Amino acid sequence: MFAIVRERIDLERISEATRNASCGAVTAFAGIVRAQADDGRPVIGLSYEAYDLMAIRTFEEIADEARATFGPCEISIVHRVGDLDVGEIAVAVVVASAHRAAAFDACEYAIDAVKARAPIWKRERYADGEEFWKDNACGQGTPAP
Amino acid sequence: MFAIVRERIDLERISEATRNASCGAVTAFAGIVRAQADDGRPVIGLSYEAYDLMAIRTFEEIADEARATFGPCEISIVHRVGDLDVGEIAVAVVVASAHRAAAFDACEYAIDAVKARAPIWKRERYADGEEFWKDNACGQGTPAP
Amino acid sequence: MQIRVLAFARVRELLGDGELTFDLPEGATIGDVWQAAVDRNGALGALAESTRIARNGRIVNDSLESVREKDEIALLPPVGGG
Amino acid sequence: MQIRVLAFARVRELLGDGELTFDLPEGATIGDVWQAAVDRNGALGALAESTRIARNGRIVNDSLESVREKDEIALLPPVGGG
Repeated sequence: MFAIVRERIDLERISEATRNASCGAVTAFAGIVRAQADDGRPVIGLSYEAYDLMAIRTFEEIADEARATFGPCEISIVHRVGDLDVGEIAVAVVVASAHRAAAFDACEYAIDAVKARAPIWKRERYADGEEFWKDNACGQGTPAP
Repeated sequence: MFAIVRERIDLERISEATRNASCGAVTAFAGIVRAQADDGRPVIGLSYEAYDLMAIRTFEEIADEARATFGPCEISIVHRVGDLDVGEIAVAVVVASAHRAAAFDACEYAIDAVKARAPIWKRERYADGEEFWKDNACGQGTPAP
Repeated sequence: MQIRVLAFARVRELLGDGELTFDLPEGATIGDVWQAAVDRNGALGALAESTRIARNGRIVNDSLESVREKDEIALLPPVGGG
Repeated sequence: MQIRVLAFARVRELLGDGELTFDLPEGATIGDVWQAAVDRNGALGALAESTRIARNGRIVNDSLESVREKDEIALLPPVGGG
């Protein structure tokens, strides 16, 4: 399952949609909205937007890379967009595999790659009313002009 | 949350019970009943039993070790007992932490340790009606007599 | 020709809309699309180094690549998913 | 004295019950508990190397450690959680 969603993310539902009878191990990562920015500033929420079509294609590419590197597994990547409150899940990566070492490695690879290059943007909303775009990375490729 | 349960395990509920507003990263492992034994023999289900009091104490020790090694985090370990069908979750480990690298490491440490030494036993039930106790390890300590 | 341009995050804010149509001459390039965007708001110029451009959902690394009518061009500032 | 003994998995099957009471003399040791179990079913002898014994939920590594009335002794074959 590769999706950009506006609704609440449920890890159990994604896990059920990902695993099958040959999978003994499921690993999951969930990125949660924290109450503090990296510099300690109080955060009241995050707002995400995505380039849906390209984000989903990027999720599929990342899953292919993970399988090529760590072996066969089922992978789901779901990112939520819109306004999120503190404590809510912004992104979930679920990997189902026959054995657990590969499932952990593939899950960590996938979330690192999602953060580094999926076309998704995050605005931090602070308790004092200010808001800023918060970047992870410049994505893949070379500059525009 | 450290528990031995007889009911269905729900990853999302354990995740919600584990994380708090300072946790940006949740990692989870779920061990699932596979349709095949390691030797390929068709399995119809597993039956687990536990020494509850000692299993929960062992979960607490494992969580303490993970925190001592990988830094502060919230950890839940829940194992189900009784008769499980193929595809059901037998064990869940959920780690909530400020950042993700430690959450992955602590989760993998904890599930490895649970399998190696928690006083829990598993009986594989095969399609042909046979059943066998399936061991991971001799647990900690030295032989009995 | 009419080129559909999607803008996200701070690029969207600077252009005033997430979905625009640029009127460009036949043979226009990815670089021309960017220049047309900067012409709409010069403040975009400061984002040139950090912005990536995708054509039909794929990153373009060569600003001399030409665009065609019906292409969907996306202007992508630094990402922040997760 | 009466010692409460818990048995799990294949040890439970060999002893016929998961919860037993052994009548042992004062000063009996962990090793004596194991011997009393083997006396109930000699087939347990083959499991001596792989079985661990816990006293009140903690593994005992010294078979000469003594047990007391009200102790809960557990006989633990190789584990298989997860």
